Amino acid sequence: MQNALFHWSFAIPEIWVLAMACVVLLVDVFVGERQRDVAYVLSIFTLLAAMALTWSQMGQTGFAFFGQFHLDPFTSIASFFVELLSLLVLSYSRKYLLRRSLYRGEVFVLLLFALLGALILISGANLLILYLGLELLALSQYALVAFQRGNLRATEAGLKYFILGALASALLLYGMSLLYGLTGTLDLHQIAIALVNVGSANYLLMLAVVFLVAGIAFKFGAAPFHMWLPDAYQGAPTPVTLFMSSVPKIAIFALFLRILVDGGYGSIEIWRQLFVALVVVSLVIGNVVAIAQTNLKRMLAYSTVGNMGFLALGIVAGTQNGLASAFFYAVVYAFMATAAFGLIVYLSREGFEAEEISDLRGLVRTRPWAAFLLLIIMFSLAGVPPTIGFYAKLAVFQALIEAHFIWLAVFGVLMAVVGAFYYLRVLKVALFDAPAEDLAYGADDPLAASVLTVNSLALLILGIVPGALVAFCYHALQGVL
Amino acid sequence: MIPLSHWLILGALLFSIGVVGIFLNRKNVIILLMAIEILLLAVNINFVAFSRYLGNLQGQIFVFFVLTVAAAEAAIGLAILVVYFRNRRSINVEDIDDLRG
Amino acid sequence: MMLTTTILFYVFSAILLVSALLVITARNPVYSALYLVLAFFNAAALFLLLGAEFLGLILILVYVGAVMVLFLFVVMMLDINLERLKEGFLRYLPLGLAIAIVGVLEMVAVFWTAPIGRVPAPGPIPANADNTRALGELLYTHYLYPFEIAAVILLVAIIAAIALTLRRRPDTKSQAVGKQVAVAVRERLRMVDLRGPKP
Amino acid sequence: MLGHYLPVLIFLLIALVVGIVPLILGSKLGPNRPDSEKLSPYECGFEAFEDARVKFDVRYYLVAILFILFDLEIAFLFPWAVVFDSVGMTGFLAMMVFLAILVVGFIYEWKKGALEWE
Amino acid sequence: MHDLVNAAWWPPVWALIKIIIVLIPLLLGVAYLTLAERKVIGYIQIRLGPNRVGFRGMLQPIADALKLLFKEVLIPSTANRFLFLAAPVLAFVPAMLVWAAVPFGPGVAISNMNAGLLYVLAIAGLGVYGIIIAGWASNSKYAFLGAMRAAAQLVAYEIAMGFALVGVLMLAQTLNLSKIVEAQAGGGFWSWYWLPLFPFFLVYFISGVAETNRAPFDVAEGESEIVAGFHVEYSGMGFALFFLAEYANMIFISILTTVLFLGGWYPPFNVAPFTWVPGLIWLLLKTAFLLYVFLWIRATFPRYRYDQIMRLGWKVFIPITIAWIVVVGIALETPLRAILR
Repeated sequence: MQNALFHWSFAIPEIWVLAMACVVLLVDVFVGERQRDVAYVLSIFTLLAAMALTWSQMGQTGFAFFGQFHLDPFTSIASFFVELLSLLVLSYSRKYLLRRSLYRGEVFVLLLFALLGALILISGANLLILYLGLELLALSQYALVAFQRGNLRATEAGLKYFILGALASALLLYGMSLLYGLTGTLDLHQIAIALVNVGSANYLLMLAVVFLVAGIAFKFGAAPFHMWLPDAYQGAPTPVTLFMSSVPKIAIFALFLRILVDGGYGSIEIWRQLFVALVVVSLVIGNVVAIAQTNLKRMLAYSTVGNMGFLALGIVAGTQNGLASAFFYAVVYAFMATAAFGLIVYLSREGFEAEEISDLRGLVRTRPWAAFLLLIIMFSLAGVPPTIGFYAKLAVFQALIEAHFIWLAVFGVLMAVVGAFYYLRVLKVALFDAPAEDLAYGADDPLAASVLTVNSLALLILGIVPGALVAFCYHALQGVL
Repeated sequence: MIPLSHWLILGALLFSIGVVGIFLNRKNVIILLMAIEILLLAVNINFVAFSRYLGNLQGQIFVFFVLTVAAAEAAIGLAILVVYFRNRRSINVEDIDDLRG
Repeated sequence: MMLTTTILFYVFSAILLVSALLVITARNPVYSALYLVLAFFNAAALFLLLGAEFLGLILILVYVGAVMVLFLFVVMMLDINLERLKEGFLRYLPLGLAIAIVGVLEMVAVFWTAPIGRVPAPGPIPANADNTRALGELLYTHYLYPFEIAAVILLVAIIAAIALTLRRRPDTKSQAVGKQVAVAVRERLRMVDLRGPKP
Repeated sequence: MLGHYLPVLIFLLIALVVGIVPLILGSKLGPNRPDSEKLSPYECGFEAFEDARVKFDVRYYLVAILFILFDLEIAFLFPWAVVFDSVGMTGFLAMMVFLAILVVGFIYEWKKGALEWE
Repeated sequence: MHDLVNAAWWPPVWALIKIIIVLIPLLLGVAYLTLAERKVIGYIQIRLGPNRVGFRGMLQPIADALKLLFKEVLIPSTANRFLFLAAPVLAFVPAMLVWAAVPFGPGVAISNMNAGLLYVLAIAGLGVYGIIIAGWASNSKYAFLGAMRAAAQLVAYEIAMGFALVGVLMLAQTLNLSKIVEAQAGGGFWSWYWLPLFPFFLVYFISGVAETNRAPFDVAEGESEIVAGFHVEYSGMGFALFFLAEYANMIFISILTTVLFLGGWYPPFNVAPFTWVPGLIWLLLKTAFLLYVFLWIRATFPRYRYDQIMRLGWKVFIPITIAWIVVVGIALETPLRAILR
């Protein structure tokens, strides 16, 4: 009994985030209104320290808590990225939250708990843990989306997100129940062992995998399970959208990896076909419907749908390289989305959200530097060469071709070209349209400005020298099969 | 004695009722929340039945956590519903279309 | 006993399915909530048939005793205009029902034919089986990690519920016992020297 | 184990009968002379001037929500208390951590004034 | 005899017999509790109480019951008929069902179930449905307000009750009510749980008073403000059922307190004259004493204000019980456990 507990030190980053979230909550309640900065600074410190703790665990591997907690390279690397992304989210949004009286301790605490959920999900080695991590992540997000409780749009978005999110959890759970029935265990590694004897021609396994994939696709926001995504993205306060578009993408990838690769790799022939269908629908819907959007947040939501399609291409490949490229894609996408929504946060001010595409008219005249960063971000999202976005797509396509899915790769390239159109349209508005006189962007937010600069330039610089990041991400998936 | 398949069919029927309730319900948001409870009930029946027929307790442990999480989820869901309703003064599903796409 | 169990299974299952169906079709949401209560009761009875005594009782304690009370509170206090019901419902009915029926038939077929469906029925539950104890011995040792995560989820729910719904109205009065008890003589009583002008 | 719940089922049926029969008897035996005054809802002698389903304080929801969450705590505490001896120090510490996390929530409630009634 | 016990029809019949043996005295007890209440409060207030019907008023409850039976059953015109009639039944049924687990001697109960205490807590929590449905179905402002208040109050004290029970479980290590009593056997009244669990004992009993909506926690029916609470609109048998449920719950809370904290059927002293008296008598005596306390409290204390009730439940009882759970837990992990067990 003691032995299995003794590895609790593997979970130090999680324990740290939990303890500090409680501290932030209490400090905020006791220090009160006047000194919100205390809670904010504490949260930033929590994230920095969590990154350090995670980094210090790099290279360790093993199980803790009776095999329910799995520390492997993927755990450390993915945890590091979600912590970094949460840090970015917090740094971007201070002014935004202040200006809308959302600068409250609960927001930071819920953010930390959502992060904790993601961390639990990433390291989960048991169906039960994955479910609980997922729900912790999701419940915190529901609350965050609806946090502007006087705002009809935000509460409506929260409600929609909640209902479809709960439906997705139920689908996932149903799949889990069948998987449990089939294998008699909740432990993913024992499931993997049990599935060897089952074989992928088992109808019950097929049914289980269908439900699991549907649940995962829902949470990813892959079409046709994306209905919640545009509404939730548009309705939520932009910093929350920022969070939703980054951290959960990596966390849900981890969910996929744990259930269907760690546990259910024996059923790859089943889920691969399902993901092919998801890829096709997502790429079409994401890239085509995005063209029709006038709202930038909504457009980026559809862009998420499309990007999840690209990510799923790596999953379809299903090989070591394919999964690694999918993870790489998830990480790169998360940083691109952070930069894109970060820009919206940065440009907004009280009473002006800077979320319509037309709000960016002539940005190059009024804010040349922001326009330059926008250029990088949009190029990266579109997958234009010197940026990291290009390499992410390239990696996925390479893995796909290696796995002999030529036609799918061709289709993907085609949709990438279609997708490039609407990103470039945003650039056209920002660079060539005449600025509107009545537009005044938010100002004096040096923190967000510098973070945005670093974030966006990183997209460019990492694109020029992608080696380290690629190696890092590929290392995460080492030995996963 | 009842074969396991009967339990699974019961779960499947209940689950479908829940799904139908979510997709066909255009009346009232609160019934959507109830349909979600039905879905989770179906899942729980599956788990408990498997737990009994496989003779291990893991399924029951899972159900206990599902019950816990689902109750917390219902609490948050109803809280969001209440604030939404305060903003809207009506909880008709067809009214939820401010965000369209 | 065997026969009784079998009969009870079909009776409870039938009531469960019918009440679930009524939940999603009832016109008045108060009735929906009450049908859901009925459904939970039958599910609890089914759990008992499966030997999950603890879960059956928890289902009644938490779901019937607490969650559905909240549902009823919300349904009863939010004024729902009943006239607008039903419209739009029929529009989606044929397509949705068709998909649902196909899906259900497929699932039923799978379960009907799956080898696992014919798993030998376990023996009767021993009369002195202590389900609660068995679960407890697992829960607080082997499953202590999920157990702590559950605490975090409850904490998140508390924070979310309060942050979302609680509105402090400045004009309400409430008693501050601490202040009342801690009151000092000096705050309430002022000794005034009322010495009049000297005669 | 099922043998223990059979009496409960029978008791349920009997209690329903014992509850319903007097109601029926009462309506058969008692007089039945309705008039509109008698059947109008009580309102201190006034005409009822608005529908009874008025909006209520959001506090009631909050209490019900908190009730659910505390009920779940009880659901976790019960089996713990029953197996207190056999789970040893591990189980004890596990529950102390659990309670500590929830006490944080309780302090939060308290300081936020969620437990105040006017 | 052996064949008889094994016959398929025997368990249900035996259950039926046990149910009747419990149910009839219970209903009679409820009837005479109302008389006792009026008598006791009468004497406390230096009055005689009912003394006209039968010897010293002994037939008064029968007369009351007959009167209620012949009263008109009014259904308000705006009410929801079905739910209006169902509500009293919904209040009555759980008040009866909880008795299934109550032990009257070692292993002697309608159902000597393993999870008895959990069962009791779960079923007792259902009483709230009768109240809210009555309040809603009446479609009357006072009824609804009263119902909401009563429900919120019930809910707050149910938590405190649940926490208080945890202490008993920690010492007894079983949910079986009969075994809980047996765990208190031994050295007379100081081996009963009221002593080590004194805070729980108080919290449990006071919460019991609040749970049954009795004075001084009866704001939900506070005659002076919201007339009679959730059952304003009820008359005749509908009212009688609510009444029955309330009094049956009072007796139930008393007997459960006896079982959990006052050693059930064990005599207070383990010496000769006390051990001659049968256990059932001790159980009933202790229960009767607690019932007397119920009445005594009603006659003594002024009504609490609603905010005070909620504060007592949430801000006093819950912290106390949580703290005491930790205290008992720590004590059990140290050598002190020898004293507690």
